[in-house]
Amino acid sequence: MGQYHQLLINVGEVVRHCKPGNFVAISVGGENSSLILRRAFAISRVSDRGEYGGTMELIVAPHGSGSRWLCAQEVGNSLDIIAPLGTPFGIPTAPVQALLVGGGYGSAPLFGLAEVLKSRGCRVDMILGASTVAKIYAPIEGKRSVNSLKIFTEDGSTGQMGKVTDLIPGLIADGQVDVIYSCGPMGMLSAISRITQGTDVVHQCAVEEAMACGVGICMTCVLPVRKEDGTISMLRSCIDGPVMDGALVAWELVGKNGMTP
Amino acid sequence: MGQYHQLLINVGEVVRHCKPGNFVAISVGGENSSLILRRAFAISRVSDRGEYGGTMELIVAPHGSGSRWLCAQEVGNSLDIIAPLGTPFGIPTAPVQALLVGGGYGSAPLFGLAEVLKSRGCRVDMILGASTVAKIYAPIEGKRSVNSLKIFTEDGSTGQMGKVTDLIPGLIADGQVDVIYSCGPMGMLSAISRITQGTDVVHQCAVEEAMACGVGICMTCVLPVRKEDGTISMLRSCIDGPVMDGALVAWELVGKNGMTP
Amino acid sequence: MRESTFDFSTTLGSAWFPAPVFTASGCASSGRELSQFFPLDSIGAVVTKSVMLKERLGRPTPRMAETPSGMLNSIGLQGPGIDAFLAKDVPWLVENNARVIVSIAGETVDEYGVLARRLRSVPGISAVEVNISCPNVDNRGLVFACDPESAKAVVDSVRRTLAGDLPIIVKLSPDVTNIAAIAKIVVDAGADALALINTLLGMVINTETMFPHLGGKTGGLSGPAIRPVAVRAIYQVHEALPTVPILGMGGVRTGRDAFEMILAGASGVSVGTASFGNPSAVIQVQNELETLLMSKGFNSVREAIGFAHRPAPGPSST
Amino acid sequence: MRESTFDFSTTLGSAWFPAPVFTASGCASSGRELSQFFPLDSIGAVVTKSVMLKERLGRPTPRMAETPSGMLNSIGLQGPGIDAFLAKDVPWLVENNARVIVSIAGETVDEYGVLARRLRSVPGISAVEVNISCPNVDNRGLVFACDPESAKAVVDSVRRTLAGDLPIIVKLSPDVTNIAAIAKIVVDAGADALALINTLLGMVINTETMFPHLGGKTGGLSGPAIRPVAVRAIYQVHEALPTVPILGMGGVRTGRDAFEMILAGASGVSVGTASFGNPSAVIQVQNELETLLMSKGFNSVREAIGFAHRPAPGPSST
Ligand SMILES: Cc1cc2nc3c(=O)[nH]c(=O)nc-3n(C[C@H](O)[C@H](O)[C@H](O)COP(=O)(O)OP(=O)(O)OC[C@H]3O[C@@H](n4cnc5c(N)ncnc54)[C@H](O)[C@@H]3O)c2cc1C
Ligand SMILES: Cc1cc2nc3c(=O)[nH]c(=O)nc-3n(C[C@H](O)[C@H](O)[C@H](O)COP(=O)(O)OP(=O)(O)OC[C@H]3O[C@@H](n4cnc5c(N)ncnc54)[C@H](O)[C@@H]3O)c2cc1C
Ligand SMILES: Cc1cc2nc3c(=O)[nH]c(=O)nc-3n(C[C@H](O)[C@H](O)[C@H](O)COP(=O)(O)O)c2cc1C
Ligand SMILES: Cc1cc2nc3c(=O)[nH]c(=O)nc-3n(C[C@H](O)[C@H](O)[C@H](O)COP(=O)(O)O)c2cc1C
Ligand code: FES
Ligand code: FES
Repeated sequence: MGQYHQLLINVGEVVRHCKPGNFVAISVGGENSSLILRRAFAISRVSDRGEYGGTMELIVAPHGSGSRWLCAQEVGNSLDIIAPLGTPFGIPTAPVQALLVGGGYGSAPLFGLAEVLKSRGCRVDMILGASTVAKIYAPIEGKRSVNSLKIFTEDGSTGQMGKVTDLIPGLIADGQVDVIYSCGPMGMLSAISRITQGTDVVHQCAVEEAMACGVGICMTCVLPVRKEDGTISMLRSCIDGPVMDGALVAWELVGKNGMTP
Repeated sequence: MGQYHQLLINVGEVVRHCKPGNFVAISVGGENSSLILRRAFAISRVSDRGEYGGTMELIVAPHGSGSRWLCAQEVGNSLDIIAPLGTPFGIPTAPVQALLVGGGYGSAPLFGLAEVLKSRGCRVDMILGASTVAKIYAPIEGKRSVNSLKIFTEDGSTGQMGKVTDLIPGLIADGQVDVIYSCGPMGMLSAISRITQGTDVVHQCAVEEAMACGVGICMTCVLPVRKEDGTISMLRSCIDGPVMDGALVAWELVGKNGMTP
Repeated sequence: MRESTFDFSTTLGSAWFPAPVFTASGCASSGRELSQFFPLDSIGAVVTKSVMLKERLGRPTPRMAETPSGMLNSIGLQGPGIDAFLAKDVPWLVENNARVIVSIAGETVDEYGVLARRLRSVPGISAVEVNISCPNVDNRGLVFACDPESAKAVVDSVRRTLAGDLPIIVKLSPDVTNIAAIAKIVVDAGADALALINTLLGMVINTETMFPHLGGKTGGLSGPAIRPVAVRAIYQVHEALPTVPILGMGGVRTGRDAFEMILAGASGVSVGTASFGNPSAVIQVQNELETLLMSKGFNSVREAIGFAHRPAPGPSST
Repeated sequence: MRESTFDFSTTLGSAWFPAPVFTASGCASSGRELSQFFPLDSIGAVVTKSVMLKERLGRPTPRMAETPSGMLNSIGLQGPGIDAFLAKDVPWLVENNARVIVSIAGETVDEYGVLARRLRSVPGISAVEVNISCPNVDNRGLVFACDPESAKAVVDSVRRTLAGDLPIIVKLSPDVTNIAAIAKIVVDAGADALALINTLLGMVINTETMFPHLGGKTGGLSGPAIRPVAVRAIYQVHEALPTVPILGMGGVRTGRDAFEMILAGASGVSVGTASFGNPSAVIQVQNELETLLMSKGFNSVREAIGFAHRPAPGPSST
């Protein structure tokens, strides 16, 4: 798994409601924890064929206190978890040519998505990237659900040296892409949006803003999104996202002062 | 164990420095704990014959967040512990008639003390008390180290109905007591001090004030103690105690406003 | 569980509530989202996010930073503006039988008056919470709650407009030298009740970027970390103004915490940040509080309000 | 670990310290107890518990209450009085090669002057910390740090007495509406440096007894819970008075926390409450801070002081 931990969680019936792009929110640190906020994790895959009913897979990068605590949990421990949350990826009603682009652990939800798209008759190409090989998440069995898989690392430690975005303009120009599904760092998502701008390609991106509540009540997780009349709304990425239309996100305004509606 | 949990902790060489009346300070709640202060526990017994070298026994009442966390730890978990701390019971150089009085988990350190006193040729009588049977701590093997053991409960659920202090005046009058060693609630300790007042009986009591640091740097754990000239000092029960001379503690001033030196 | 003899209701000025636990402004959005977790009519009231005259996008992200047992937020009063709010949010809450306390925030004294006027004739509102203490608005120099004169002016303006139609709850900031003095000033100006406390001004520096972490640089500190400050503020203000009802808040996470605030002098308790970690926190706190009050032998919330101020028992021994 | 090119020293006014991490007043007693855990001469300095003119027994117990990620204390300045302190504690520290900052607290303006006079000719003292912000002394009405006039009077009095012999560090309370304004006043009155922050006034009510838990009713809140308030205060004061050295404190537990305060504008950092949970905290924080500063490429503490105030980078894209 490189730098990532794979968590299998028994959630029972809940798996039936989980769609690719949904996420979960987990309490961390135990009963007397000083970490008062939940941590959000994309649902990587679900299965309802587990020994005890439905199970859910998360891919966790041990980063700070919360994720490290989670990765240190032992088999059999119980977790306080709210699932599923958020707006999932939109699934086309007719077969399309889908390009799935993932950065770092952002590829986690893409394999479940790939399975669904394949079952709808879509062609599914995948490009994954990270700074280095240890940060690539690409499970062997995942490759079965895609038509092609290309890997990029910035240091060239595996796959091609470069960025996931290097190939995309060419693929679009060749008419090989109808929809891009992306998940990864904000810089990657905005770069893809720039590439798709002016093309017919739809860009569904799963964003990652810091979330205090995950259920829509705190307004910390907002992104500037353009309305039809060109004015800006701040939409909550926890309920109006995490999957958003990349063409509507006002990437140049993220984290900028002095916005007006 | 009634309401108490018995904790066996592997501490290695440290046991050699542990004397009856010493205590330990343990971090609770784990790495991201919101409980920032250590919890103090009297050392009940030590043994250097354990499988892995020295072990220490604590008797813990699951009361609030910290003690409950401690009681929920599983075998093999490691603890962050400072030991030994505090001034232990004074051991007489010549054989004396010792009366050991314990309230609730306060009896924990008395059994180790009894063994030491016996080995010095002392006669050791013990009186234990609590509100009810579940709050009596009196391990079977402990009885071997005392000449007599009497138990009192306020509700009469085991032993005699009444308080530990009921018998003491009679024993003193009969000349059966040279030194009283006590450990338990402050009310019990001050009652014993009132009984010994005006007699020749020495009263060594192990007090329990809320402690923030346990090592003498915070001044939260103080008790008013009379100096030779009759004026009051506020002594730290963590380093000048927990064992103090009951005759010198100004019990009537504990928790009172407007004290002057 | 609730016995017929136990009175769980409370009042803030002329407003009556069947139970004393509320949401906190800005921690329940407009109520709808929490209704997935418990029925809104089962709690005391929904206090809505402070609404301003115009639509507002608020501060840039990051808008939050977790801190030990707390968090900072710098939302900057993002919201739809009073018109959209009254058209959409209030009717929905009323339909769902929620008691509604509308929190208002203005950039000028006049704006508070204008906002109050809009509320006068709206059906289904129980009270107005006047947020004069938000430390996130752009002109930090003008935090109304930190300046006695402006605090008074705002309350005057709202009071004149509402003229007794709705009880006025004025929400104070703990970031002042003497909160009891400010409390007295706003009560003299016509506040019917006080809400204590808003967030404390704080900052986290991101040690990676070595810049302030929040888009707004400073943010408001909330959560269990600030509870001792909130309890102190409630206790001090209740001591100074024992007849003025207080809506207490700041770090409440359990029934015990709510009980602590009532003992200190609160007539009701708002649950804010705790809902982020546990979306059922409000109803859980309310249930635990009810059990606790009954187990302590109180026959009503009223009996427990300010109970910690009773004279201490005399010395037991001489 | 320390490379010859890295300068870990710092200054507060004219006082020089080989390292920038200190104990916090009242959290190290007089130093002796901590010396079992690390050599006192290895840290920046020992700041002693605020000493008063006369011996003082302090507040009744309970004197502490744990709170989420923090604690309340109401010690009430228990101490031996200046004479016993100078006879016993200072010589011991000097013998053990510790740098010493003596913290003083008075009940009146004159008392501060008298205390300062006693310190003038004592060998081995690096600086005086003037604690004008203790919220525990009996006359709460007269917390010097909360009243600009009295704060100024105290500093005037100490300044006149010391006349430049020892740097004066004035310790401020966060319980004020505008800490930068108070800072400016005490600096104008002659403070060479500022210590930020003292504890926040708080209260816990014991829900068993239903009375305030502490013997002194209110207490001072310290520990990680208050760190965001401390960082904000340091940032604000450094912004207003960039040339005035600041000794930062409030919830520091790791090297990262100390680094955060230095980025905000502190020249040195005191570790208080963290020592209660971990008696080696001061030296651990110091070691972690050194590693962190070097790993970030700083060549000295000096370079990092106030680094978070540098202009933000321009927009990367157009
Ligand atoms: C919708 C969504 C999906 C996510 N999916 C995954 C996933 O599949 N795998 C995974 O490893 N992580 C994922 N994350 C990030 C994860 O929620 C945590 O932020 C991350 O694990 C760091 O938390 P920590 O406690 O270890 O670090 P800390 O640094 O201690 O976190 C402190 C606080 O900052 C927030 N924070 C820190 N970094 C980020 C970040 N990059 N994005 C958002 N918030 C942040 C945390 O939530 C927390 O509140 C996702 C986040 C979101 C919002
Ligand atoms: C010298 C000494 C010896 C002790 N020995 C034992 C022992 O052998 N067995 C045992 O079960 N307990 C013992 N205690 C009490 C123990 O330290 C804890 O206070 C108790 O376990 C409650 O902690 P908590 O976290 O569960 O409760 P909480 O109520 O969550 O504790 C909150 C805070 O209050 C303090 N506190 C609460 N109750 C007490 C009390 N009665 N005395 C002192 N401080 C208190 C705690 O230390 C903590 O800081 C001893 C205390 C001292 C000072
Ligand atoms: C994310 C967030 C947004 C808030 N927005 C508002 C607001 O709009 N108006 C207001 O009066 N208080 C606002 N507050 C303050 C809360 O209502 C409450 O006073 C404070 O958070 C303390 O309570 P708590 O610790 O239970 O959250 C907000 C708090 C948070 C955490
Ligand atoms: C038990 C205790 C005693 C204190 N005594 C003093 C004191 O005598 N003088 C003083 O200026 N500050 C005193 N303080 C405040 C600390 O020096 C420090 O400013 C504050 O606790 C914040 O830092 P911390 O969170 O690291 O403890 C005391 C703090 C505690 C916890
Ligand atoms: S995380 Fe709270 S609104 Fe999105
Ligand atoms: S517990 Fe800190 S001095 Fe005794």
